[in-house]
Amino acid sequence: MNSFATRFDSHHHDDDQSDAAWGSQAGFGNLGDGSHAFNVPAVPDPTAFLRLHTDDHADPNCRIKIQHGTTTLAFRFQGGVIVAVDSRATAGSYVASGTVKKVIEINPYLLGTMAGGAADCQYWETYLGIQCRLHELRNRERISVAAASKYLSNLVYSYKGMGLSMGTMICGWDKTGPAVFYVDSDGTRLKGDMFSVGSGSTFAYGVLDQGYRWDLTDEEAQELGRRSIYAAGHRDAFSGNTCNLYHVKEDGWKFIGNYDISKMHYEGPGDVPGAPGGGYGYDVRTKGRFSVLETEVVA
Amino acid sequence: MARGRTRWWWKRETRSVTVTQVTRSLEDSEERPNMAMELNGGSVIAMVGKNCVAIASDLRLGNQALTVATNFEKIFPVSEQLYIGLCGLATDVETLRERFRFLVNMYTIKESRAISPQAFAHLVSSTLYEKRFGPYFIEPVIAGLEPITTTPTDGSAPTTEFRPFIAGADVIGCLNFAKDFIVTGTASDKLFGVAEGLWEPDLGPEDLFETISQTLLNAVDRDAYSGWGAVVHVITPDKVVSRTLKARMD
Amino acid sequence: MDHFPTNWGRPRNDAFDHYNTYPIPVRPQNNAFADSVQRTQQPIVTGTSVLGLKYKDGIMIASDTLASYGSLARFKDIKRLHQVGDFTAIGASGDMSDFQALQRDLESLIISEEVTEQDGHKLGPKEIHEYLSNVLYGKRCKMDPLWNSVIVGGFKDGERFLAYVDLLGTTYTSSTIATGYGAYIAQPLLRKAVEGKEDVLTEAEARKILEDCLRVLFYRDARSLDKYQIATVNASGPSISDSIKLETSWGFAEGIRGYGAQTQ
Amino acid sequence: MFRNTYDSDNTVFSPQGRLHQVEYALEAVKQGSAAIGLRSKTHSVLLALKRSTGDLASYQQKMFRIDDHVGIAIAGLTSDARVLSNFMRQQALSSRMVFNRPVPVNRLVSAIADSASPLPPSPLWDIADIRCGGGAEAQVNTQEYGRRPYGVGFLVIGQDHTGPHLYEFSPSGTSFEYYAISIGARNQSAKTYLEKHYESFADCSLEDLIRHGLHALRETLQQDKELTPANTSIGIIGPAGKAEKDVATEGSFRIREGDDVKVYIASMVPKAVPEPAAAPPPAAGDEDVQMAE
Amino acid sequence: MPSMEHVAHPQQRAFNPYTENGGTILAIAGADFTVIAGDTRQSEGYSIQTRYAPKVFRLTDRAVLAVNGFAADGNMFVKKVKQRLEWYRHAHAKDMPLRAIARLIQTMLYAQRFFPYYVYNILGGIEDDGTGAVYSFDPVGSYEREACRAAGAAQSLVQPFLDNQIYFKNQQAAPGQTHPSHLPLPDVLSIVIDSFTSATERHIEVGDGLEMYIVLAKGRNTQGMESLHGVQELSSKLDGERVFVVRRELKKD
Repeated sequence: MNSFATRFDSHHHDDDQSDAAWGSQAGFGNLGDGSHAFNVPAVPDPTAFLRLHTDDHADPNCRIKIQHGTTTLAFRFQGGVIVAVDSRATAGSYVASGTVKKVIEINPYLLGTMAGGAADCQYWETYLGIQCRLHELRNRERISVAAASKYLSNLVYSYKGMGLSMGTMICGWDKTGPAVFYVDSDGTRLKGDMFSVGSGSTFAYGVLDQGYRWDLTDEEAQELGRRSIYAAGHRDAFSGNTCNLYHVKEDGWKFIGNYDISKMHYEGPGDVPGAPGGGYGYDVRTKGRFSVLETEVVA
Repeated sequence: MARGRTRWWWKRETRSVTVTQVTRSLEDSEERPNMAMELNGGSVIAMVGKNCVAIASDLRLGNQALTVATNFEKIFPVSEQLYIGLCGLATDVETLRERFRFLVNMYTIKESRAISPQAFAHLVSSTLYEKRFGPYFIEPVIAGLEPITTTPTDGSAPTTEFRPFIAGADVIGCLNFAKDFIVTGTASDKLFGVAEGLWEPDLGPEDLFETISQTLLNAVDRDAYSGWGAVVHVITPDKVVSRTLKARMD
Repeated sequence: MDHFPTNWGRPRNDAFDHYNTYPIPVRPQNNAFADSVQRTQQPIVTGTSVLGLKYKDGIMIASDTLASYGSLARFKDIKRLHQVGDFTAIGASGDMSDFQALQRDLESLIISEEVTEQDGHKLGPKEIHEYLSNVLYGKRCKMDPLWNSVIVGGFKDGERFLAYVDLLGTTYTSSTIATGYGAYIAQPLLRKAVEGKEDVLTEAEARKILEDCLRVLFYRDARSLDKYQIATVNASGPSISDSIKLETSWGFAEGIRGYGAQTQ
Repeated sequence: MFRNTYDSDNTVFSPQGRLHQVEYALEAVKQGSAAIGLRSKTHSVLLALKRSTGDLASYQQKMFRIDDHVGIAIAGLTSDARVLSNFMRQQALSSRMVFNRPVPVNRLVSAIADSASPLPPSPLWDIADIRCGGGAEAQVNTQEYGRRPYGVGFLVIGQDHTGPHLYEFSPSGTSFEYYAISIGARNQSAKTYLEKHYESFADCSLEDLIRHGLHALRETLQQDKELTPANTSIGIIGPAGKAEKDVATEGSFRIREGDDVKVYIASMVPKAVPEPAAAPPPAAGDEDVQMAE
Repeated sequence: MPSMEHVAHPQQRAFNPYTENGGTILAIAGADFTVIAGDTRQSEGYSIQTRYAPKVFRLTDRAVLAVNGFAADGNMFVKKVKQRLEWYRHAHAKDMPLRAIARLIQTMLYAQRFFPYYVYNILGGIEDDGTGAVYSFDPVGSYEREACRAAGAAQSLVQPFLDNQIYFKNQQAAPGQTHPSHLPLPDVLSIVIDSFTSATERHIEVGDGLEMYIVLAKGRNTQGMESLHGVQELSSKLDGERVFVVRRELKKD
């Protein structure tokens, strides 16, 4: 019997009447001691099984539609880290939610972004939060962003080939200053200044690349993040609804705001620092000058 | 609806459907339009009111997830009080628009009168069925007012009433004459749900405009492939009011 | 990782290596046959429809007595109805070997429950159904199903009970139930004859309804037989009839193309 | 303390044919504060005296809910009681999972007493999936080396389609059904009272049954103590009584404590004659049982 | 675009452990109440198996869970959640708070990450602070607190209607006014009924019966329910949160 399968296969049912059933461990059951018990189907190829039933790309009629589609970005600059994400989740062409929180607040100094399988990201980044807290308690100092991301990377690597899907950026501020690490479910872990992940990432990169400088002011940087997510939301069918913006500084992260992407198109983000005023929309900005489509617009 | 299908649509080439493939299995013929119908996105809805009809569409032209244009109209006038919405593969929208323009012009010249909505619906149906085994990937929606002229027996002047007419068809021209509303496009299921909840009989032009607008906007907001603006045409006996709506741009 | 926008976020397919990094990560292989235990991958010797209904005094379950081997009418006097304890009868369509395994399991359950304990706590139809659905669902979770659709019926403490459970563990209760082809052919007839009349139908009427349904099934279901059994459960407990020959008449088929001998 | 050559190992009989460890375990039950059970045709009730280590401390827990239809009162080591009651809860939940039926009370009691599981094994499926393994059976602990008998006694009340029940379970692994029974410190005085009145219990109302129980419980008190809302627990199974609200129609097990028992204590008839001198009270400790030095 | 031609197909095995049993569920949270509803039809393919199979279950006096998808998975999942809540009750002598139940459901679903429960869950009820809450889950446990959510066969029909009627999406408030952030109970109930009659009209897997559970915050009176007939109370006590169920017929065709 393959040792890999035996490692994850558990004859204990997830919710056997074990100690975890007492419900006194914050719902995470036996996770505190680092042991996970996942039930794996007894088929020759569990990954193919999972794909058969959950991959709507391969088979639009697959039964279990896992939500996907996203634009997330994070970049480092002199004032810290900007993290900006959209809030749309789609299943097939259906917009399953427009209010997803794609930034996971791991602790006051660490943020993780969510792209790919929503459950994978939520679960493992919450679990990462547990481990980061344990690190603090054991070592009397906060975990570095590098160590936290390495922890997550090692963890998902041990599940490689099982069908997890997550592409995340672990962002924070530690002794070395602002830091951004890209971690995905292959086990890839990259340190860098700027990442964007998800189906709308190409559009976000386009805006980021033309506006990015290391010495951006805080306001300029926040505006760049917002503007990039707007671009992706506008052009990518699987991204949109709202933009959540975070800024990580030396004293931890701060939630800057939630911006309706359609409102940004017509009116801009409102009265916020860094915003030039006016809508971001191409047609809004060129109205009356070039557009041939000048019909009555009913608000 | 095809259940238990296990083959994958992207294994096949997209546009190699030809008349020669008459022996294709049912599975194949169902799978292929599926992709073509979602490639460019877009949705159309028509609704009946009291002495009026409305037809509305979104403005998106996409290439799968990528939004290419936000001013892609899908509804075209056929005659003064008759509109057709062509929803599906964008290249077929252009083709059929020209084809119907040609056919309606020919009809008008031959018959020396405007085509009635009824006749036009059947023209649409037969045009689509011509390509039974290699269909246009278009599900059309027709909306118009049908003039009914009655000549009273007392010798007074004939009066013309306008009866609302809407119809839809599938890709090979199976007509559906509904009494309430017709929906097509990538947001059709969402449109069905909202329209079923909001529509009621005998709406006046303004109420009909509000109802169809609310239906369309809320439905396309839950559809990844439709939206990015909307146009609404309300057809009444004496005028057609066309409005462009401010819609979500994501 | 596949970063192509429209592929983003879907379950990953590592069988194809986009970046030519060798070796491709090894996926786990659960060898289903490593433990030398054969699982039912498809049913082999099968029984067709089972019908069940509620009537005034209890419930009735009916099935024919055929076990087919593919299209071969292999065993023509197989009992597909089974008594469980003092209040319950079950009938099964699907794989007959799996059904017999179920029968053995229920037998040992009844022995340990009622013979060993002898404390007056007897299992009624509801408990048997709950137990069976746990067994069938448990086996489906092991990807090792018992390939049956089972109707469980009974009468205990003045209450009728009729329910269904299948190889996936799907369950429901209804006043008429039909499995297999019966779900398409007999169920409409049963619903028309029974729904709303559950408290009125006599035993004789109920029996007639089932016989009529079995007859229609015999006319149209090629895997059926004109021999059947009926299980009745009422206040006096379950009783399962011997095999009964179904009265059929093919006279109507004379001259109808598609029935009987072809003349042209 | 070392009383006997044969008392360190429960697998060895004494020459008198006694298992000393088991008997000591029974002593542990006697050290615990008293618990009393009574049964009528419609109700089963438990009454227990809660101890407190002092004015600064709260009162101990004497009763546990096992399921809607079963509850227990304990005397002896509370921690042992927790192990056994968790086992009973597991059995009750398993019965609901597998058969969707409340576990028969008699089988639940014999499950903790003997090694009989109320759930038979199935050859078809892995019982570990839904059912729980054993390991809590008291009788096994009296027979195997390296184990210690449970130092706790239970009164179990429950109801099923045959009506209300009352069982006693003791560390020796025995269980009996009773009309009325008492365990724990000075239970003999209570038993005397119960024996005197038990014939009338069958037709008692809930209020009368509880009053009898309180009278019996009073007999176990030390001379200067009396029953108060703070030190009295009442467990009830059966239809709602006159003073009760919010009881499910099935008459699920409920524990009445504090203000809820005032009305019952108030209904007690004062004692006519002073109580005869009782045995010296066990020293109060932080545990229900103070093990002898 | 990487070529897909070389990708190996997953093999369709003879045994498919999943099926789809249709139906639709929805939940709407108010300021101090929550309504959780589901239809009662259970179907497989084009066959209606039964006209009454509940999809909505009372967990505690302040939590109601609706499950949709594969009925056997759903029923087993509800059973397991109920057992975990019973253990919590044994250990803590109180009912589990709603937000804790939500997290519990996440971990229970995620434990089956590689052999998922094919179940869409919507949890509705009252939070510790007395507000109505709805949590919606995907089959492997990602979840979110929302004000309203539809799931199941007709989710794409119902959800945009709710966006419009509950969130007032694409609606402009009357001049000088704003949209209410929470609707009163009678409005919510009529929206729920309209949603299901609409879904029944246009979706073959929806119909037969409608079960609406209403959870009221502690101390809230039954105002707004007077006009309802056939209300059945399921609360275990009268002075805490209260649970009611109302049943209605839907079209059976």
